[in-house]
Amino acid sequence: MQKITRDVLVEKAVSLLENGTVANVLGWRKGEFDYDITPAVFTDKADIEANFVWNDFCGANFSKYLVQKTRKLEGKILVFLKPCDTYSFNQLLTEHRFDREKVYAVGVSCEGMVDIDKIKAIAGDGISKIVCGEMIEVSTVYSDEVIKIDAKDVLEGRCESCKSKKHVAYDELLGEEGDVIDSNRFDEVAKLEAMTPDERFAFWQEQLSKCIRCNACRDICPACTCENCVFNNPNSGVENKAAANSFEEKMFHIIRAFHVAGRCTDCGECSRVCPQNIPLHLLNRKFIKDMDSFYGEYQAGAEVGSRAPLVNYTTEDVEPCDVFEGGNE
Amino acid sequence: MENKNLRDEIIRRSGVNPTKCMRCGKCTGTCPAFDEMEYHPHQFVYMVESGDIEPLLESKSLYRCLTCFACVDRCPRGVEPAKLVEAVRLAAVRQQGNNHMTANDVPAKIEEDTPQQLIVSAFRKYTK
Amino acid sequence: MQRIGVFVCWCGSNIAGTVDVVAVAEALKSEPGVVFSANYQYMCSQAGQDLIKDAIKEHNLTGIVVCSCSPRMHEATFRKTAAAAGLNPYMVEIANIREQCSWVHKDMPVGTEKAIILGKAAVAKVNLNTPLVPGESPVTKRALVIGGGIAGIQTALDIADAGFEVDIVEKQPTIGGKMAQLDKTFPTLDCAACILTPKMVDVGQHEKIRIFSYSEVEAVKGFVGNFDVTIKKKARYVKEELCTGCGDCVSKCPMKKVPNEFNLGMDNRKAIYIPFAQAVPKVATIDADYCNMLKNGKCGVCAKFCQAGAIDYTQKDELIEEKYGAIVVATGYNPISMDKFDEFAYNQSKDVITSLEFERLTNAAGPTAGKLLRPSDGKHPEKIVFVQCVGSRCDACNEKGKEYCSKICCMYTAKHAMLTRDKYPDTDVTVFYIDVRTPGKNFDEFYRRAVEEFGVHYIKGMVGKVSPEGDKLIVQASDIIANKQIKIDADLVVLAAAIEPDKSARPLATMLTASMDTNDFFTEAHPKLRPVESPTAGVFLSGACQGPKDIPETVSQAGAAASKVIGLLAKDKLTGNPCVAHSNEMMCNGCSSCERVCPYGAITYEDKEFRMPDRTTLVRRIAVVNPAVCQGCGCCTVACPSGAMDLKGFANNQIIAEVDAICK
Amino acid sequence: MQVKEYKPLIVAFCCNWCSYAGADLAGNNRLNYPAEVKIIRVPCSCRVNPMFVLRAFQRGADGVILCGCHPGDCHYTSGNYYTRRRMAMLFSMLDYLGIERERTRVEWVSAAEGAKFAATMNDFAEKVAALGENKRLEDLRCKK
Repeated sequence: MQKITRDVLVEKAVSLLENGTVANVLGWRKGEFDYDITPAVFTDKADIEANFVWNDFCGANFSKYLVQKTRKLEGKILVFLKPCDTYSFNQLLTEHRFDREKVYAVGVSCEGMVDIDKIKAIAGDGISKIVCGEMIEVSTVYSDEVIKIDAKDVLEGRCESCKSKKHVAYDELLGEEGDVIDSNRFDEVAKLEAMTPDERFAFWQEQLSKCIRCNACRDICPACTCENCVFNNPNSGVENKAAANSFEEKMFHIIRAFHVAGRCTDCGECSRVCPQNIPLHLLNRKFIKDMDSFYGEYQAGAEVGSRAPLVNYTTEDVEPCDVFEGGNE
Repeated sequence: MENKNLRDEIIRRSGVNPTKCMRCGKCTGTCPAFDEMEYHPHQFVYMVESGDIEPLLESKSLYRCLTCFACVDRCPRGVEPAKLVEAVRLAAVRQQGNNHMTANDVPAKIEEDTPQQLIVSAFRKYTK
Repeated sequence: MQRIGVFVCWCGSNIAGTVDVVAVAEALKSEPGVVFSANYQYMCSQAGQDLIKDAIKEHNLTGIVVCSCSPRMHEATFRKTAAAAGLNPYMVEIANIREQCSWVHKDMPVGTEKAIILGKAAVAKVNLNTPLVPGESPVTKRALVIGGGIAGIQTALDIADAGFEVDIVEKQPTIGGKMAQLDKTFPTLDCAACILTPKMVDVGQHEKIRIFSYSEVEAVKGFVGNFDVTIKKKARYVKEELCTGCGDCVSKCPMKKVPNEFNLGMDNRKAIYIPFAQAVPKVATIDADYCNMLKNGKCGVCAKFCQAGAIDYTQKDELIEEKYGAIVVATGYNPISMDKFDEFAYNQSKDVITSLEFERLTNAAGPTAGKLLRPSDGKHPEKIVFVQCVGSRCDACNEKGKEYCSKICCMYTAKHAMLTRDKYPDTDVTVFYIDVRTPGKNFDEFYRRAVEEFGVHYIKGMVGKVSPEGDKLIVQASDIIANKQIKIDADLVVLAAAIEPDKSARPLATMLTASMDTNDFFTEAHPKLRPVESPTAGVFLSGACQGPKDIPETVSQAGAAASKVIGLLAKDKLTGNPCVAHSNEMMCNGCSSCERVCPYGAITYEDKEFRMPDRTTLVRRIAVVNPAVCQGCGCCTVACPSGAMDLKGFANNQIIAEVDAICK
Repeated sequence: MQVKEYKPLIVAFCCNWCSYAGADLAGNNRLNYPAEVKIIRVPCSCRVNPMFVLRAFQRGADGVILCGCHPGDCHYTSGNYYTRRRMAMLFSMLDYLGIERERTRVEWVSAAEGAKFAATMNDFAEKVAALGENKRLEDLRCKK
């Protein structure tokens, strides 16, 4: 479905590598299955030509990888950024988390990524081969029939409510530049807000009790780049590495959402990687929605150096007792 | 305060807060219709503030204001006297029982081709 | 593990009346870390304090909890007690069982139970306390005064007379400020120059004072006692040390058509100039915007005639770095622009002037040599109208003017009116006022004299419109006491323009991290009790930069600011509050969140090298708190996502321990 | 069997400069409020980390209230403005998770407002008592 083809990316990566602009390429590498794509660092042409992947499963946001990779790797790094990734990229620059000089950023236009779980729900298990395109062709070990699925029907949840096709940071752009989209991303939050408190409690109780504290959400989150997480810090008073009971998950997820509030770019990686399919982005979006309505529209990462609502104030701000009038009920 | 309801009504309708007035008189110094007026803009504001509205309703001043808004433009306190004048005019227009006619005046006005329905509704209206 | 002593005070019957103090002492004995527990009638008494001291020594206590009145009452007392017994004073915690327990609860069992819980919370906190030592920082014994008007001059003289070095930075070529432009001063009518210029000479000759004229503050770093300031000395193309101020260059300069800002543009000066005869330093300055030599290399007359050889067309702006212990802001004020007040025809007629222009018109050194003449035709004005409150006391939404009262206009207008009537009895002088505000010694008497002895017409009302007609100005105004609208065909209209802080104040406040109000006046640390200090330690306020002020008030505030500076510079070292934030560098991300919420600018960043386990080094950006600047609010600790930032004395784990103890 | 009257446990974070002094003033004036209100002194309301609030609930508090200087009067000039934003966000989130709104509150109490302090605590305790015990946020292991 992607308009930009793999060949364009490979050609770009190889030429930048060969002309010495970069020494490393941060890209997507083929995994065991066609849909199992892992972020990887490439350093030579042959490897790129053989194993570099760009298709509808390349959801991983590379921005966070730059924090560690710019420290460890010698020479400049080429990174491919989808529009939503560029917001994280800028936010990390705002927080001085990596050296911009060590990165060559290439923006790649994106038509939305697909969700393997949704494909599996249609095609069933035992997928042996997937060919991406407008119509995704799925083969399974159980049948000779090739199942065709419209890519638009199996988009990742975050791509269904994509907020921007515009790249806010890059050195070079492949494909066409898009626009910020007036998305419906807050609809789900509004739906929850419209529920009674009991219904909301029941909803979150069910969702958060699924949490196994694998920390995948934290580890993937481009806003969670702390050298040492507060939950690993013995002096924080809330140190705990594994879930002990239902409250711990609530505490963990509320605190995590609070810590990334104003810094979260709504890239949706947390929900993508959650093995329990908890809609964690709905916590972050609630904060974004509240901040937009109380303190004015703010998109984290839209520009480098901007001041997030929680490290800012006006003397006329809404009182905490009045926030409930802000939209719920 | 006498006439508190009418005062509050006029203040609400005009959207003007007369207590902001610091009585500098710039409105009166500005007013091009000053000579025509019995009550001048600064007095007008003060009289509304103190609920002394009856004299205003009866005064010709009410209709001498040109609504040129010079007072509104120049008032350092943002009081907007012209809007108060306008609100008092409205109050005069809307005053109950302050019709230009009474039911007794109706028969004299009836002409041959006056529709029945109009005559009935005229009595209904002016007897109220 | 700590060895904690618990001391429960009866406070006579104040506590013991509703709290079973014996039971409290007994219950707390079994808390973790507690090795000693006692109760006594008055812990704050000498005997009570001795009890604590003895117990500290006898039981080798490492921390103590005093269950007594509010820490706001006796925390300092018990800290001193602990220190006297050799215990770090920050190992003391107070459980407030009087104001927040015995006094608000009537029932003995309820009070006792709550007292025990409050005691447990305090014990839990002390268990995590660490000894704290206040930081010390040296004090650079030199002050910087920004602004060389009467405020800056007075502050500088007072500080220098106390024996400390002072530098004055003044953006104009000379010190003197607004007061140098004034003619006479109210309420005594002595001439401004006669009382100001001797002070200017004192400043120029004082061995402890340096003047950086034609200079601006470019950058400020550091903190109280240790400011690093960069001063930009603008190129004046004249070597200050050589110029004798003879004025030969000025008289020979062919470029005559430069608006003279000292006379508010009412006459012209040369491209090389000395602002006025008594300027300090009396040094010529070349105006680069007008000098033909600097613009196109065609002239050089001044260099030819300068016998001292002081002219230097190649001079460049110079940056000077200097250290200071204290900074005084004395940036002063300006009249607001009259451009938006179309109704007064200020831009249409030369004969509508501001009060400051009127000062120059009546000043013997002014453009008319002190004769009151109309700017348009040089005729003697016969009818003069003064308008007060132009742009003062406006509504908050009014974009033309200011919300505040400018305070000085009533008095100077009375002065102008009185002097005019005195000097030219044939003139007809009318003052339009809203209120006459004359609080101050001999002020109201002065105003009454203007009315009663000098025959100035004071009319309560406001001018609505000024229309130039022929060589007259038709002033249409209200007289609200007579309930009349009046028209006066005046020859001269004088507007008492509101005053506002100098435009340089806002960027300066940013450099100093000093706070300002919405009108750009500097805010004081406390409006009543600390009126000459900024909330930023080491920054002091002098004169109209803090709010509208007349000369007597400015001078007294300048002296007050100086005394605060002297008090600071007299110290060799500053001891700080030890309960300050600190960042754990191993955990800090360098993300800048903490810096953004710090109200004091106490947090900076540095790149630090870390040795990694694999023997490589890594350079990482980390936050560093300056303990001398940090006031210990703890705002940064919450902004920090990783918990790297913590507050000494109120650490995360200490507060959580208190929460746990209370909620158990 | 005698049923013990339910009294909610309330943790009150008070800033040192205004609200803690306000609480002292309530004491000086002998103004009653429930003994279940326990005050923790912090230098400024902005020192209160949302973690502390959650921790209190976890350990069995039924209500948490923050008291600070009135906006504009902060001893540290701007601390309470940050408190206001942070707690607005936190409270809205707790509401979103289905936690009862009346369990959390921010109140501005000056050093002169002893009466307001006592009245606030009485009112808050009453509202929390009406909700009953905090079951949605507590950690059962922490209950005796």
